[in-house]
Amino acid sequence: MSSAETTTETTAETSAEWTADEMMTVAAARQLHDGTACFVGIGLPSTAANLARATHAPGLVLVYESGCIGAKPDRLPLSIGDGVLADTADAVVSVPEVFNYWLQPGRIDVGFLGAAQLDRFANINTTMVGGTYDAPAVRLPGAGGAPEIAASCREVVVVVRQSPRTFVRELEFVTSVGFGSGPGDRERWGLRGAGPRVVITDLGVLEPDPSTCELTLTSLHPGATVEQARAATGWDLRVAADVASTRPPDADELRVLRALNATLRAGS
Amino acid sequence: MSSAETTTETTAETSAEWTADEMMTVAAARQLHDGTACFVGIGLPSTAANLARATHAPGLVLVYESGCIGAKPDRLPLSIGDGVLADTADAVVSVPEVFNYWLQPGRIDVGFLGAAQLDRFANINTTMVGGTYDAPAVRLPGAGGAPEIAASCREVVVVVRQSPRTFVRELEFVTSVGFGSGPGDRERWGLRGAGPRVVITDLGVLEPDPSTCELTLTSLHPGATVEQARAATGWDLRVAADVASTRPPDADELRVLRALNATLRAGS
Amino acid sequence: MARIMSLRDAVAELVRDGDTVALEGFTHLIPFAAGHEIIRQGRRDLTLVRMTPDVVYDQLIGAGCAARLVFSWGGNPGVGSLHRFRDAVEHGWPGPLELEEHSHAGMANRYVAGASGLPFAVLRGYRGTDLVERTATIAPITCPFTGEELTAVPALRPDVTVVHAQRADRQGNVQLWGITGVQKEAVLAAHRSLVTVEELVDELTPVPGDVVLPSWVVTAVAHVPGGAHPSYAQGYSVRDNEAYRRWDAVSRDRDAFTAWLDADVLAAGAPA
Amino acid sequence: MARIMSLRDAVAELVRDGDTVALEGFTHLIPFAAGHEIIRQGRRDLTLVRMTPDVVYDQLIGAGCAARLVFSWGGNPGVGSLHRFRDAVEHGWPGPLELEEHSHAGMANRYVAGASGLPFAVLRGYRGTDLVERTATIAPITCPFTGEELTAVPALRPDVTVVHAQRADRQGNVQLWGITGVQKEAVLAAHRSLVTVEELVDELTPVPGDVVLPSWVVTAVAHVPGGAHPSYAQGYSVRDNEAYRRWDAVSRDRDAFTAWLDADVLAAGAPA
Repeated sequence: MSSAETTTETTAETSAEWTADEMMTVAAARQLHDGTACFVGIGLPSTAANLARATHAPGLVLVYESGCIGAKPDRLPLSIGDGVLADTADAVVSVPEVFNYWLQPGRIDVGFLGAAQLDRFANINTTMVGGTYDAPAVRLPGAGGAPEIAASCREVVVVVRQSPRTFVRELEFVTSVGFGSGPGDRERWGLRGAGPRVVITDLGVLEPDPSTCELTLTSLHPGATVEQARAATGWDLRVAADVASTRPPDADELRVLRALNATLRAGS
Repeated sequence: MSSAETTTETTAETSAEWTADEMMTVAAARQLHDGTACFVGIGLPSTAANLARATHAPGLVLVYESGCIGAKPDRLPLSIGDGVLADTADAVVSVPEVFNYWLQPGRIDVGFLGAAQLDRFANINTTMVGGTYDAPAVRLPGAGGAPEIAASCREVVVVVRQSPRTFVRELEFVTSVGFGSGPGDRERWGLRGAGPRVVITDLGVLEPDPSTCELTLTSLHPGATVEQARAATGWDLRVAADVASTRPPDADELRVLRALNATLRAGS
Repeated sequence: MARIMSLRDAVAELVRDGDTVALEGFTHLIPFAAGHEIIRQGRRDLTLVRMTPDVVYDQLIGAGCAARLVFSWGGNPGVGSLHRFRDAVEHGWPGPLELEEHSHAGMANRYVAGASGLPFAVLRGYRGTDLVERTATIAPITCPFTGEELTAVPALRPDVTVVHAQRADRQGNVQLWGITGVQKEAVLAAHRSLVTVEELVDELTPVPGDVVLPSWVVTAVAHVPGGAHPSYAQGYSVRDNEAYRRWDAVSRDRDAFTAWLDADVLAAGAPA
Repeated sequence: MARIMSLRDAVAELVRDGDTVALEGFTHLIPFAAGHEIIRQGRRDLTLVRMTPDVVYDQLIGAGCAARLVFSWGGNPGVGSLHRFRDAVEHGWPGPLELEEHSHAGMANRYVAGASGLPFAVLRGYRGTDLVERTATIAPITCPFTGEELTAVPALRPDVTVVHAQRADRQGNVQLWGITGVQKEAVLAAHRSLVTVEELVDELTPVPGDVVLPSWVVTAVAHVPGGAHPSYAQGYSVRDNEAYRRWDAVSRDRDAFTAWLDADVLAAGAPA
């Protein structure tokens, strides 16, 4: 299970025509290009990947850490090990194999990660918050597949709600590496993927600055403001000179997304 | 393919009722106990293992390095990768898996090895004879699975024709380890199996001395003499105080063995 | 060769106080019934090993069976937190729980090393994370050919591994299919193993994607139909997602948990 | 995604002079037709990699394609010697052949490391043998947890791996079954890959024990029925043991070999 799940308990804010979760999911889905391979965690990443496959990227290859390679579910899987993934996969391999033969060599184009905390260099904490490691205020699920997804996928997409609680100045625990403390750290540690290419929040889209690796707000979702984004960030947020406006979910994206989510509810 | 194959080109001597090859095969088969697991190379080891399974050891588990675990062929396989092995196996696994998960941890009770040359400590050469490594007089097939079979099986049975050409004072190349240069070497190298328990030749049976590890003639096949064995050995052969006489092949063993060999000829 | 035993007898013989115990199954084929029997038999001081200590380990931890947990992701998949796990880590209830924390890739490779008879495994992993400092069983290792620095993790060798499978034959050969996770490695890495199965059959018919564990590498097989519930056994049952959701409420509260434990596990008794 | 190509075009594009080339298949599914096409296209200075360089590499070596051989067992299975291999090593005909010699366990693990994106693999192997001194790609390595000394071997990363499989679909997804050897690892370890298949089908039906290589990890698929002969493709053909025996006589003599090469390979031309 990817640590993306750690964010699923919060309820999404809603707008008139779509919810913030829907906007995030649609924006995430748009990051996935046809014919690429995507390492998928359950929750929002799985929804986004299946939305992409059902809309603009029919040839998207979904790889689940349960060992299902090329899964083509006709409904949203309810867990990373849902039978529908095994039934529709090109191949079902062991868990050691999916990590060693498929993730580790850098065969996977895009990895999706969530975060309980994220810092300005897109490093991620999904381990613990508050107190000490041995006696934390909140014990989170831990690493799962995330450290190696963050290290080995050719690039990473992070999906996380933006708030001073999640966008923090300093992580309490570095579970998965974004850019460490800046340029050169990934190379120094031998992490072969390029790292986070984009962070998608409920307010907008952030991208690492090409020279400093620091996350920079590059797009705002409809209705969100730079001030909101700054207020939801625990550090002095960099904002691009020309902040774009995220294209709202179109009718087709919303229809397919809602149909997918309906299969999830039907399965419960 | 096990290096046992390197000995199959020589023609066997014959006696009135059975051939030397038949005596060797029967003696080798008797080393295999019911309910144990045996790592089998093609040629004489495979014949012996299938003879054992068809006579006194119906529960013998045959493991072939092609990945066939628990093969139950109803005829002699013609190669290590014969389809009959996959068709009748409990499981067919990859070649890396058979070496890593099955052989290396010491799960296999008995490994069979042949030899082009063998020394007094049952070290084995199947690499080259004469000249130099870079320009050998005779280039042999090489290691195959033998070094790790010799290292990891709980015990090893070596089957080799006895002659001054094969039983040599010093190996030209150590391909697989018996007892190195004597007690303690296996432990020093971290080889976890007990090493060769018995060497079966066309003349008799040799066993390592419990204190020196040096091969000692402990049994003579019917018709063979100590003098013959000494003459066929390139070092001063140790002979047990009470050399036993190998029980000749019985009618049942010969009948089953010949039926098995007939399947081999029928398959050509 | 594996012995066919009752679940009660098998747990009594194979799982001992203080043991390192791995119950594996990646969402699919989780051996819940065996976990409950371990609780019923009152095992203590266990080191529990599992990549994804989900509801089954939440139950064992809450019941006080565990002293240590070796793991890589502790959540209720698709639902949220494991509240008994959190209560143990955050508040030491019902007792302290020592953690040995890895990533999935690390845990999978630790089982591979165990199954392979090697003392350690090598992977590209952990570097740059705080796990490196926090977890003693993570160490750097240098490639002798390229000089590149990678990460080593030690083999896992559980005293006993427990898995659930679709079926076994009467000789104790085991067959599982669908998502088979790390179960083969976990069984081969262990000193002893127990497999609960949906069905005992005369002969195992090959199935695409199946994993067969020959009888001679399995210690005991117990016939426990439904033994994976609320997880599932592909071809026999579907995942009871509602039970996973219900667990959230049961496990949030110590009293509700204790009542569940009394009624659903202790009073229920072992399967026939 | 894999492209469906003719064998001639695929070899022309994927196999280049000086390449490190692995043709794998453990007795079963040996890509003989692709080997013959490599000979016909006159490739030179190849480093040939293969656990069991049997008749197919005897042919490539005799035809003068190879400068180096990386291997673990060079014989004609069940028959005897590989005479072209021996002639090259013993007498340098048709040219010298440099050897890099391993054991099966070492070669298998070298492919595993290649497939895993690791620079090396660790095994219990080689210790006490003369291979340790003879082969530069064998090195000691110490367990950082136990201090135990084991053996490391570097990853194999062929420029191109060629295998034969039972079938592929029209998208280039490949399926093989029976004894599948080290083929998955050899394909995943390679920079490029070519799979010859018995059959191109609309849809791959699952088969027990099958290995599926998704189209996106394969470079090219060529439809070459009988492309494994005299090896075999389980479900499609049986091994031509007589051809292996006949090879012994053909290959013993340079002239007989050259005549065979002219008639059976060069004059024959590529499969349609």
